[in-house]
Amino acid sequence: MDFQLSDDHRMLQDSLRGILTRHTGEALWPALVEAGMPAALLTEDEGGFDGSGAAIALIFQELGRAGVALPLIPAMIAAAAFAQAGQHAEDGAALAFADAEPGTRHDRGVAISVQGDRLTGRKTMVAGAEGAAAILVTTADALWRLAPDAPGVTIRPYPMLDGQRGADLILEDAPATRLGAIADFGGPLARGVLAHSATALGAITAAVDLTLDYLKQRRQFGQPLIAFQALAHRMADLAVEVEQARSAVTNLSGHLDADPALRDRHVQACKVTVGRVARLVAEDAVQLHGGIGMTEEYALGGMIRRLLAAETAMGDADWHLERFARGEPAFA
Amino acid sequence: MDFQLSDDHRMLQDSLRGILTRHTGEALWPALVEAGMPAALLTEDEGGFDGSGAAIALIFQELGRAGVALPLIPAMIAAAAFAQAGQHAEDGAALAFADAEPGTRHDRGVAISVQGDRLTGRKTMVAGAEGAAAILVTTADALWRLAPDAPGVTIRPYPMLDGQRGADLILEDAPATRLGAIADFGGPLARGVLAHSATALGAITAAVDLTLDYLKQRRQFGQPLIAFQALAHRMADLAVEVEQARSAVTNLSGHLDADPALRDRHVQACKVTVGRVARLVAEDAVQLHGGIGMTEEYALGGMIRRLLAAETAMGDADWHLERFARGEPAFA
Amino acid sequence: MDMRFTPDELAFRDEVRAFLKAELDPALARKVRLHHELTKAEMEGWHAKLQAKGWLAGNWPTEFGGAGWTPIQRHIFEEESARAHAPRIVPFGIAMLGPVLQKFGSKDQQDHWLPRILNGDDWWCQGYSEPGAGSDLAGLRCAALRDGDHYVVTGQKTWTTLGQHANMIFCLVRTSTEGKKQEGISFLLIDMDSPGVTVRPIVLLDGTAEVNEVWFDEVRVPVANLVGEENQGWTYAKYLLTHERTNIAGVGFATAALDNLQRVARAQVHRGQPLSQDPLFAAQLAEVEIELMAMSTTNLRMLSLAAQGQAPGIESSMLKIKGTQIRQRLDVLTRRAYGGQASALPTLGNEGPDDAEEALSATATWLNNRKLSIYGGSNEIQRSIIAGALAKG
Amino acid sequence: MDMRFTPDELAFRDEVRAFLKAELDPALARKVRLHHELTKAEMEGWHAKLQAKGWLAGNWPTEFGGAGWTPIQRHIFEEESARAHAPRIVPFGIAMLGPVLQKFGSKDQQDHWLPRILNGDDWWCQGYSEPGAGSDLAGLRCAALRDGDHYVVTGQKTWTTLGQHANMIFCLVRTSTEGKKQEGISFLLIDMDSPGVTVRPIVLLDGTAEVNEVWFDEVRVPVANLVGEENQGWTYAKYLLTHERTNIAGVGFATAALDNLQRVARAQVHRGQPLSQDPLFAAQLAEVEIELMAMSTTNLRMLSLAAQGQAPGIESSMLKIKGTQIRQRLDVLTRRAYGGQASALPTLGNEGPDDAEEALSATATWLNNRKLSIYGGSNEIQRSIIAGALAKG
Repeated sequence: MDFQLSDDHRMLQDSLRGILTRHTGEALWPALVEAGMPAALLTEDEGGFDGSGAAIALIFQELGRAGVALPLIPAMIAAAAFAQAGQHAEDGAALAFADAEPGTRHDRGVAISVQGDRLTGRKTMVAGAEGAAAILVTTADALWRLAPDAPGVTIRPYPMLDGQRGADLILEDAPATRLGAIADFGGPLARGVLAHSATALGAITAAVDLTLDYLKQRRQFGQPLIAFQALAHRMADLAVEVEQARSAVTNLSGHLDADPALRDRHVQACKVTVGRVARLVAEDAVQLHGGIGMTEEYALGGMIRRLLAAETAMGDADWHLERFARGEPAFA
Repeated sequence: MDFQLSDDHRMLQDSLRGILTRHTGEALWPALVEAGMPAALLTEDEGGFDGSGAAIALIFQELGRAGVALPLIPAMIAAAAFAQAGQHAEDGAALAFADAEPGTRHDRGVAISVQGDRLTGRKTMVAGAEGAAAILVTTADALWRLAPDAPGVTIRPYPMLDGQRGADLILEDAPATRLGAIADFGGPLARGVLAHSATALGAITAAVDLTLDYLKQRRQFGQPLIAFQALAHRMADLAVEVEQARSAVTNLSGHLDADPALRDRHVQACKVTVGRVARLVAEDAVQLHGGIGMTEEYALGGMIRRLLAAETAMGDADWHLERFARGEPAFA
Repeated sequence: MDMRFTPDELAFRDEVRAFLKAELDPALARKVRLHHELTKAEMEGWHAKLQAKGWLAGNWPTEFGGAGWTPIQRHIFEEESARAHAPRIVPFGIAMLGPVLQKFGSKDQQDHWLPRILNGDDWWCQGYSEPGAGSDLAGLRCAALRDGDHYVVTGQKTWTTLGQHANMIFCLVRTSTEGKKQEGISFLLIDMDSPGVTVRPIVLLDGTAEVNEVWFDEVRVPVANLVGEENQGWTYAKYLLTHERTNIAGVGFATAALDNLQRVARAQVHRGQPLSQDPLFAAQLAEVEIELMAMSTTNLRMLSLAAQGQAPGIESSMLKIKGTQIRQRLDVLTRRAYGGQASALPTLGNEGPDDAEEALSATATWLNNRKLSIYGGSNEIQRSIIAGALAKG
Repeated sequence: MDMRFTPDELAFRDEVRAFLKAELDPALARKVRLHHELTKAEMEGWHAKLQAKGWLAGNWPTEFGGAGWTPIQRHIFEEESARAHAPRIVPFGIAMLGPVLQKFGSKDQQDHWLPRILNGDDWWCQGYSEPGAGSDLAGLRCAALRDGDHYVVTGQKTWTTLGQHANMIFCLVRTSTEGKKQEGISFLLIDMDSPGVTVRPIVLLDGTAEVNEVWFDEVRVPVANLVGEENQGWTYAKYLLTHERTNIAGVGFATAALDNLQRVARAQVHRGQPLSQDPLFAAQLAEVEIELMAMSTTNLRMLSLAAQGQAPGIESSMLKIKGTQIRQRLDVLTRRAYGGQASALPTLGNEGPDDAEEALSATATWLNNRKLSIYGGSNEIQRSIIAGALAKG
């Protein structure tokens, strides 16, 4: 048993941290590409050079901690799914993933229906839909490849909670290519859950650290806030829960290649644990800060919004808990 | 809207408090009878003189607070059910109520079955079964009157958590008299739930008060424990929850005679709220006391055991929550 | 004991319902339901309708132009208004300053300011909190120095709700630095059009700008605007905090939020059925409904005590804690019911996803309602108040 | 990163399983599973079997007769033992005193006492807590006054687990009242057969008497029984508390309790189906199982750090809190699964309801396991330790 990063992964982490310190805004993406970042999320078969659970976990933890809003996760899922179906995307092509639907927490096939090889209905919160070369679309039980410029496709973009651009995807008898049953793509989808969870874990640690700093610096009634036992004990409880979230991410990253039934239990456990902790941290971080934590100009706000977004991405804690309790697969 | 006790009920309360201060052990029961206590639990039609929700709530709150272990609740339920069925019990006769069954949380008809007018199977936790003149028995959907000395009836007594004597009731083709469908006896059964909940509320307030006293008197690290903010805030949270439990009991006592659907929602809400608070108080009271709270010779122990017993009597919080959520009646 | 409303109370409830049905514009109610920001004109319009009916100041005695309602009547009005999604009465003049002036103001102050609150001539806001003070309200530093017939006020206030609409602000200011910090505080009425007053909105997480920072730079305030005695402001502030809180539990708001959540849960689909029939979600809904059933009665029990003239003690702190827990829990469940749709930024303007306005308002409400457990004395402060009373009692 | 056990570790696990299968009497395992009190002979018998295999002191270096296991091996042994319902190794000699003597004891002390722990000649208990001190361990008052070659000990200890079986007790005693209260404490080994020692059992809520009060009335203890230096006992006590906690999370016990709960839930009936299929109960079960999956890995991560020689810091406090939360939650759910049957008094002897032994043990376990969050530093103390480290870090 070994929980240490490999030398390669430690180098990747160092390089990523360096980039995130030095670059922001427009300059960030080219720097990440140059350091091989998107390619590190994919296996050699998929056109990358790593794609392991450990790599995905460490990359998205760093990005989540830094609050980077780039549609890397949908691109990774789509690239992996396309590759599995033998439909490799072009190198560097922007890809999107349309999964959530209006009118349901996270059931699939509620707002979208299939006739032959044509899709009709709506998908929502499609990150990176604008400018994507291809979109991976879920329906009730299948995965599809959709060209954004195909007839019957309308994209309505808007900003999302996590700072990315999202869109509603409106399909009217739009032609698409069926890649296979959802149940056969548990691998790429599990990596998506891992990436969302690691992103959340990064935001969790950032929010907890910021809160701790605040409690140490801010004084009330003549003492730093951390000297108030009720607040100190809440920080202690948060620290305990952060370790739970970290272990849940570790478990999933270590079981990406396990037997699908075991992998899926870790997918579900990860969403349940990280989702629960994300919400707890979002609530407590604001509460422990007081009013300042609710203001747009303070750094906490973005973290809170990212935590809320991560809580529901690819199904919220309760949605996965129910499937875990019923012994159902994570993706079907 | 008026939450005050009536003058009669205030007198009843004063008299009860006086008796509980002056009498203990063997002397308590005759004193309670002399003050009209069991009769106050029944309506005039049932052979008593009150039987209102307010009377039941106040009496059992006082008894619960004082930790009195007498099988008054089963006697009250049975007397009311017998009266409703036109089968009045003799004045002063000891009556028991056999409801819980082994092998289930609180479903009825799991361990007991009916053939014609004969019952076969087991009931458990039957308080006051020894020496009862008659026993009210539930099956899957009916209420029955059983003579303890009827053929096929075996009583196996043992002490219960709340200090009363209970028994397993083992029936082998035992003859009994069917009183009617459970669904038609929601009134007597709702009064039973109110009595159990008020008993629990009495134990809850006693345990919280004892804990508060302890925190005020006990010193550690040079200060009384109540000066430690984390403990003080937990006491505050308990105080908030005690008010919730009190209101749930108030709601049920004020809706005993309401439309059955509304009454049943308050039955369920009362069990859910009081059950939740009872468990919280049981856990926190021990924790805030530390080791002393776990010892048999300290007063808290009996309260904790009564709280545990009250939590499950006539169905626990989750059992009732599920029925509330499904919009099902409390008794059917 | 009798848990029923009296015939008079029932008649009053019917009258409130009829009034709301007749006078509340559905488009306005919709904005309230979706937690959209109201314009100043919309709020003033609603106040005017209430004042025309004589209901704007339900909590004021009739001698001051109020309705002189009992606590139960106020509760009925507040609950019915919330369930109908009527705009909330802006509290600063009616609920806060009014009672203070009635109790501690001079005859001149009462005669001048109270009618102007009712007829809408003044829009008041509250200058209590200061940056860096947080829950330590008495640590305030905004200074008022006497200079002849004026105080000269210099300092900063923050979290001033709706201050951008106000022409008047009631402030706690420091008039003395001697003795305990509570002892040098005065209660001052300041014209916001005075030279030296600056207002800057604070944008919150949900994109709204309902709170403000207010700066005072040597602002001259007539001594006639001092309420009560100099250095006694802390007493008036405490009076305000403990006596004007009948609606602190927010039962009406919680009930409206529960109604809304139940509607959403019936509409959302889960495993081909309404989400409301999912056993887990239904149980979570039931839990919060049951909590609300109990708190609603706790609230009525407290009101009933108040109606008998018993002063509220720690009850308002207990209601604040439980009330915010319930409302914030409802916010969590509502967001959860919407699933992915609640992940759009709630400040969208026109570019949002079709039909997603309600889902977005769920997220906006979650974000905005975090304030409930922070402002007006955070829940931690409320716990300390309760524990302090328990430790003494 | 690799979450798999190494081939060596897997082989060790198989060996442990084989040993447990061969050596653990099913009747004894049943008593352990039902949380019945074991006799002294039963505990000693299990120790003897382990010692015969060389496994009694897995945590001791081989030079002292221990097995010299890695932290991962110890974890495997503890988890497998718990899941098989083997008796727990009584910790006072093996896990607590042994490491202190190995680190701070004299050669004579090591040579004399360590073999006697392994071969069962001595049964040790712990004299730390005192009445009235609670979590303020350093406030202890039990006094040891030097008189020639002896200390004369007078005072009282409490919560002495299994002290009724012990012939030896290691105590923290006060040898000086100067300086900080931590500075005048010494670590003393006392023969319980000495004149002046009295032991009285404390009956707990579940009817067991596993803890005791111990009085010392001018008990004479040879100075040779002082461990390390006079007035340095606090250092040794802290060493003991922070270094001997590999099993503090209780993953094995929690896993065994979860196994048991799942079995019960499959057997109990709800709406004509197994309770395990009730959506609400299944969800609660799933929640605690998921918590345990995460904590189990937290535990392994910490062990992995320890295996690399990194000293445990606040990790043991975090594991204590989460571990007790999970175990106490399992106790709640197990009682709940039994419903009414769990309302009999768990100290029944022969007169209990037929077949109810398991339900009774659920209640007994609930009552007994309240201690988990109290002893060894209450969860509140653990939170203060964590928060203290966070505040400094």
